[in-house]
Amino acid sequence: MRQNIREEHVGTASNDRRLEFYEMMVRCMLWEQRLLRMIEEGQIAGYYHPGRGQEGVQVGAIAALGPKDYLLYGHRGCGYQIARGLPMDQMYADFLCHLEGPTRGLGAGTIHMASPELGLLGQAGGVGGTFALAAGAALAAQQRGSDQVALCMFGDGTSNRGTFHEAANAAGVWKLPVVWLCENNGWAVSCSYAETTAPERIADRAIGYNMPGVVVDGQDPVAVYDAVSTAVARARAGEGPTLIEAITHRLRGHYEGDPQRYRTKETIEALRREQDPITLMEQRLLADAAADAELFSDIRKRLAAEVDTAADKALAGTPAPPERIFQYVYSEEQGQ
Amino acid sequence: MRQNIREEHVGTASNDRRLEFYEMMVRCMLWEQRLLRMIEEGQIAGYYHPGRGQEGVQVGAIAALGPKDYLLYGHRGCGYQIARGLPMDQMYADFLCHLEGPTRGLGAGTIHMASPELGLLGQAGGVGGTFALAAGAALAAQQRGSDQVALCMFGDGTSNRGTFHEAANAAGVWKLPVVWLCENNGWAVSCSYAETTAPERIADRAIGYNMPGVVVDGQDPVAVYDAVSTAVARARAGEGPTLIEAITHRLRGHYEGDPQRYRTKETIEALRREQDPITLMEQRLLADAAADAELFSDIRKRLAAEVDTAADKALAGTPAPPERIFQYVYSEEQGQ
Amino acid sequence: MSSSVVKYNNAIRDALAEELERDETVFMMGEDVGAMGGIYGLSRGLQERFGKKRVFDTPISETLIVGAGVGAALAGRRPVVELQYADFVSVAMDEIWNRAAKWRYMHGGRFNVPLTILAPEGAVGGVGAEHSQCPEGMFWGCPGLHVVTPATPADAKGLLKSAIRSNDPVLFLPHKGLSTLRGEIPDGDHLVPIGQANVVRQGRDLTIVAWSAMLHKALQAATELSADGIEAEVIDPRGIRPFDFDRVIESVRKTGRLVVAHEAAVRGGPGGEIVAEVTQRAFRHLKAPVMRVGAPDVPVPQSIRLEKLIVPKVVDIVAAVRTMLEPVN
Amino acid sequence: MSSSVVKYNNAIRDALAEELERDETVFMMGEDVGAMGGIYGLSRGLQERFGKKRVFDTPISETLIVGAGVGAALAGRRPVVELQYADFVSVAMDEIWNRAAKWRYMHGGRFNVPLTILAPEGAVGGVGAEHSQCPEGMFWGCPGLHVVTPATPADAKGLLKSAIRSNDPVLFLPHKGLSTLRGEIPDGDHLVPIGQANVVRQGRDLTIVAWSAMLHKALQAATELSADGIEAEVIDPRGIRPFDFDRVIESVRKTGRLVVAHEAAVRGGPGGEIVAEVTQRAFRHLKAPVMRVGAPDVPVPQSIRLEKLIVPKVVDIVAAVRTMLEPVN
Ligand SMILES: Cc1ncc(C[n+]2csc(CCOP(=O)(O)OP(=O)(O)O)c2C)c(N)n1
Ligand SMILES: Cc1ncc(C[n+]2csc(CCOP(=O)(O)OP(=O)(O)O)c2C)c(N)n1
Ligand SMILES: [Mg+2]
Ligand SMILES: [Mg+2]
Repeated sequence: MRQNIREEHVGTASNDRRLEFYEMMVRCMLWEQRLLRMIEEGQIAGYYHPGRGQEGVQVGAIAALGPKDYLLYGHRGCGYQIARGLPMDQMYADFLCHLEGPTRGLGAGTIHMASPELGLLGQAGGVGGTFALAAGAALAAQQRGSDQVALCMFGDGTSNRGTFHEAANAAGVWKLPVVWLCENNGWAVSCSYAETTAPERIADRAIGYNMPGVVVDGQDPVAVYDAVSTAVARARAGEGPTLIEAITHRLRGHYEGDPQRYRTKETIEALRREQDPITLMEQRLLADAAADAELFSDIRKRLAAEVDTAADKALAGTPAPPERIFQYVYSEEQGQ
Repeated sequence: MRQNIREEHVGTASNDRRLEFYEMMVRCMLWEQRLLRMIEEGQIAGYYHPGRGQEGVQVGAIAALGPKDYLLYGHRGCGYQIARGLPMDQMYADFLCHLEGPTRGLGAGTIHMASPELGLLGQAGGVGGTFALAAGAALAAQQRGSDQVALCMFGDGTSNRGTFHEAANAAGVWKLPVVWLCENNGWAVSCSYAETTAPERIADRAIGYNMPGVVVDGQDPVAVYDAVSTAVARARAGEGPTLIEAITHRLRGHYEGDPQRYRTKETIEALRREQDPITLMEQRLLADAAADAELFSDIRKRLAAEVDTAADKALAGTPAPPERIFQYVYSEEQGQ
Repeated sequence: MSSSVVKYNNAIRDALAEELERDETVFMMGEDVGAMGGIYGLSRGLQERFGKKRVFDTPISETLIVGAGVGAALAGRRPVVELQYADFVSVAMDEIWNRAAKWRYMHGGRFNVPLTILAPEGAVGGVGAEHSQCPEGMFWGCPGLHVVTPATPADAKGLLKSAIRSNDPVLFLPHKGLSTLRGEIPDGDHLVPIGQANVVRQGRDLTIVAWSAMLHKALQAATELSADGIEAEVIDPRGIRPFDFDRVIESVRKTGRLVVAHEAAVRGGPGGEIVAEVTQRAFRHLKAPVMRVGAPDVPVPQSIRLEKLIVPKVVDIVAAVRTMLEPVN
Repeated sequence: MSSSVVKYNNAIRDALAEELERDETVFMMGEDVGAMGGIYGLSRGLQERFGKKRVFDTPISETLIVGAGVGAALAGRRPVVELQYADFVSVAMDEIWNRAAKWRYMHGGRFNVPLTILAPEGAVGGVGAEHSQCPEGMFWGCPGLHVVTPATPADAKGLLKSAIRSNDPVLFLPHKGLSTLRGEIPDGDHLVPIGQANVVRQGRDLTIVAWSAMLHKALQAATELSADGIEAEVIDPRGIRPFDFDRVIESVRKTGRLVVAHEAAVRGGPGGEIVAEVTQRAFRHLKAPVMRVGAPDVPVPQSIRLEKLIVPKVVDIVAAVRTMLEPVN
């Protein structure tokens, strides 16, 4: 056993909570499904990095945050923002480059959806660009004496950026209220974990920053929720950061359209069969007789309608006018 | 006990070897002493970072290298280059900005003494700039199938640069023949280890890169020699990198002239009394009756003369002419 | 001499393959350059052909990629390293600016640094402010480095081969928008020297300096202007360091007018240096101030519609020329 | 209005102290800025006065220093972060260029980024190629950022206070060579707006634009020239983003001649953009091409003797002016 690393096992939660997580995961999945249709229909340009398969981490983790906490999300789909409560129509609007989106028409692909109200601080196009920002937000919270926490989510490949080291070390020294949550899906584009990442587990890096390292099953939102809740509580109590590694799986390509030549069809199919967090949750709920197929189908229908409404609303929005190009560069629109 | 970390204890070595180390440490110390006089006399500009107190690490480590190995040295004094065999007069020449120095008159302060023959690859003015270079040199060795090893030396403060993380991770994944040797003197300029560096020990970071971590007494060149030799042997055998942390002490200021307000005079005096690697070696040799005061004094006299000769030779050298400004920018002196 | 028609990206791949074949000290590394062949396919098939020791993936560690390239170069190899997007030069800026470019100078010329940094640039397809930039201008003031921006398949191949053989570090910036452009390439060992401008079109009325994707727009503008009897000389400097000022100034002395067109923003873009030097050296020959065509002073907007509005177009060059030729009132 | 004579570095310290006092969201961090007060003493005594929560040391982690500054700014603070040498902008280039400067734009203006990056620049005392640079030119093309280079104690204080109060990120580059320069500073809340040029000396024969340490050499050159009846107008732009082109062009329209002098290298230095824009907008008024005075196209040599040779001097400015005024043959 590696010292300093704790393995979280399948968490326990009330049926209501599990159904909540289920519903939120389905919402994320359906939202993405509709988005992929827009991409297929040519309504959206740029790259999209589908989140299918990682809803468990995203939903479980974000449920552990309080309303004033900060979130620096990853690039793997849009479960983060949905789980945090960003209106789904506004999110579509961003992809459509409509003024109603958080970027006010600048567009997504690389997602830059921010909301001061929701503590969504945005995203960097260079992966790993948010580590230091998360440390900084946590520092601000600490200085204010608030009990806010910053949750920073990132991929396994991204953990090899030097920015992680610098931010994690500072967080360790200053006991910053930050939770580092790695979504380890075993791949960075076409590169496998083993070929690019030295330690047996990302959580092995925690001791190097004097923080606890935790490994958790990312396909179970309850387990993730528990692990993140513990870390958030530590952070709020002034005990400093935690590094959590959630083992998860990406069920689609790195970007939508990725031919995935680096892994076999069989592997992908097996993952989809065995590692879909939504299916897994359905199985658990069924096994515990906490739900039945009809309930699942009702939920899906209801959420599909929700998603369609959001899409329709967004599609009817206003494309950004050319002036948008020149707006928001400076706080006082000083030109040169 | 931290897993994966081994503590090296005082090493054993023949009396001859110990006297060799002693002699080399004295050489480094006397060389620096003479340099400090040149600084005092205004013959040299720029900052110098005295190495006094860290001769044990530098001498012990570099003795463990073979003639074809690579060395990326630190900024703490000039023990590295002396121990590696760079002629002492050439080193003075560099500080004097004379053409006979390795930089051909460009000057030291930040030291850029390189020698392809000695495997001295030079130094970056931005500390931590050499981590990736060491990995690259080791990669070259590995590609060639040679058994060369790259030794990269750096301070504790420098280990907090992101460049360390990126290079160490790649070295771990690729099993590069590189030895990371941290000279932990407990300070980064005015900042103490505890205030800026999160882990209990730098060696705690090793597991995060899937390499062994070793802590060693840096005031004993024999212990350092043993630890580095083991790591070099591993690297040559294709077993990959090692992270060694040598606990050492800086007996002078960060730079020559540093008023050291950040630590008390008493602390400094106690360190000088108790932690001088040269005194410690003398004590050990005396205790084992392997030498006597007369021998020490003879060695010192001989080396002082050697150093003076080197200084005189350098002082009589040729100041770089203005043309030097334009030379060596490109391999084919293409101007623009 | 026989020649073949090759696509721009394939020309890059061919150059890599030929140099990997030719010199066993050449190797290539970068994120996803191995089995995947690079996110823009520049190294497709090369790992299969040359093995994992010669062409391989790295972690997402840009400072390592460039820095280890420098280290390997110092230790006798001839590395080609890829940054997935030219924008990421900022991530490895210290390694490019202070390691690769200055190492030789600072260390008394004891080493060469035969490193090629390959990094696709340009605003294409709505990939946003951090994946669309043309950063060559940042390296105007970077002594020790060469900066190369090929506009055609032949130049992409010939310049890359020269870059790999150069004993100095080269920042090689192909344009993402040119990847499928076809062009003739002489068969055999096709080399194009670094720093030599190419007078792509002769003309008497004005000179247009443009490179990379912009060259093609300049040529189209020249064709349009020609219909009105305005004959533009179009010069491709093929990069900015070293810059072939002599060739450009020779042309400007003849035409008396210069337009510099690039994809980067005008403000602080690579054109400023060209204007300053040319104006200095050919002032008496200039009938009008040098005009610059480039993007506005904003980050690249991600919206593909807005992106298209900021990337300079043929009409912008034509308009600049017409303004320039207007009689002064 | 009463005033006091203050040293440049003390003016910076006073600005920091006043803003720390005035606004509790202001804090300062960087390597050795705490107990030591910074390696150039800019924060000396501030930790003692304001406590470790307001003024504190960081690890040697430049991407963290700038990046956490951005994060704290997004989360409602007003950070001042110090890089020990301006050269280290290359270490944190991605954080400056892509985080600090672009965050607001990319995220739809939902946030301000009230961050000040303090980083002393300039070649002084033989500290070599990586501790001597004047990097402002790298940020000409960096929309979203302000870049400020104070030449006097009054400007150092007034501009830094404005920088800290600005809701946009500011790169504040004091010059190491000016640290003990004394100058009058108006008492009280002395603010100097960012981006407003200062006509330091009036003149009719030519205009000299110079900033930071170079301003003082320009003024000395102007005095020397004045002895020969040549009256130079000397303008300090006080920084390069935003750049007060209107003021400079107004002057050039009057004098017909411009010399741009800076410490950075001419090739690829910050002057190119100024020449290009001024030449464009004042071409018909220019009696001669704009001359640039700056360092040669090499890294800064560490030898203090050689360093002195590359740093532009008063005589270089005087010589440029005389060349410019020579009758054309
Ligand atoms: C600094 C930087 N380097 C490279 C990229 C290109 N890139 C985008 S996502 C990605 C892979 C990230 O892998 P991981 O962190 O494991 O996240 P995952 O995609 O698996 O969710 C890469 C290489 C980038 N955006 N930024
Ligand atoms: C990138 C970078 N940041 C900061 C500095 C300034 N600096 C030079 S040495 C030093 C302290 C290094 O501390 P450590 O690594 O512990 O080595 P020591 O000086 O104790 O030997 C600092 C901050 C630098 N040269 N480069
Ligand atoms: Mg991954
Ligand atoms: Mg130290």
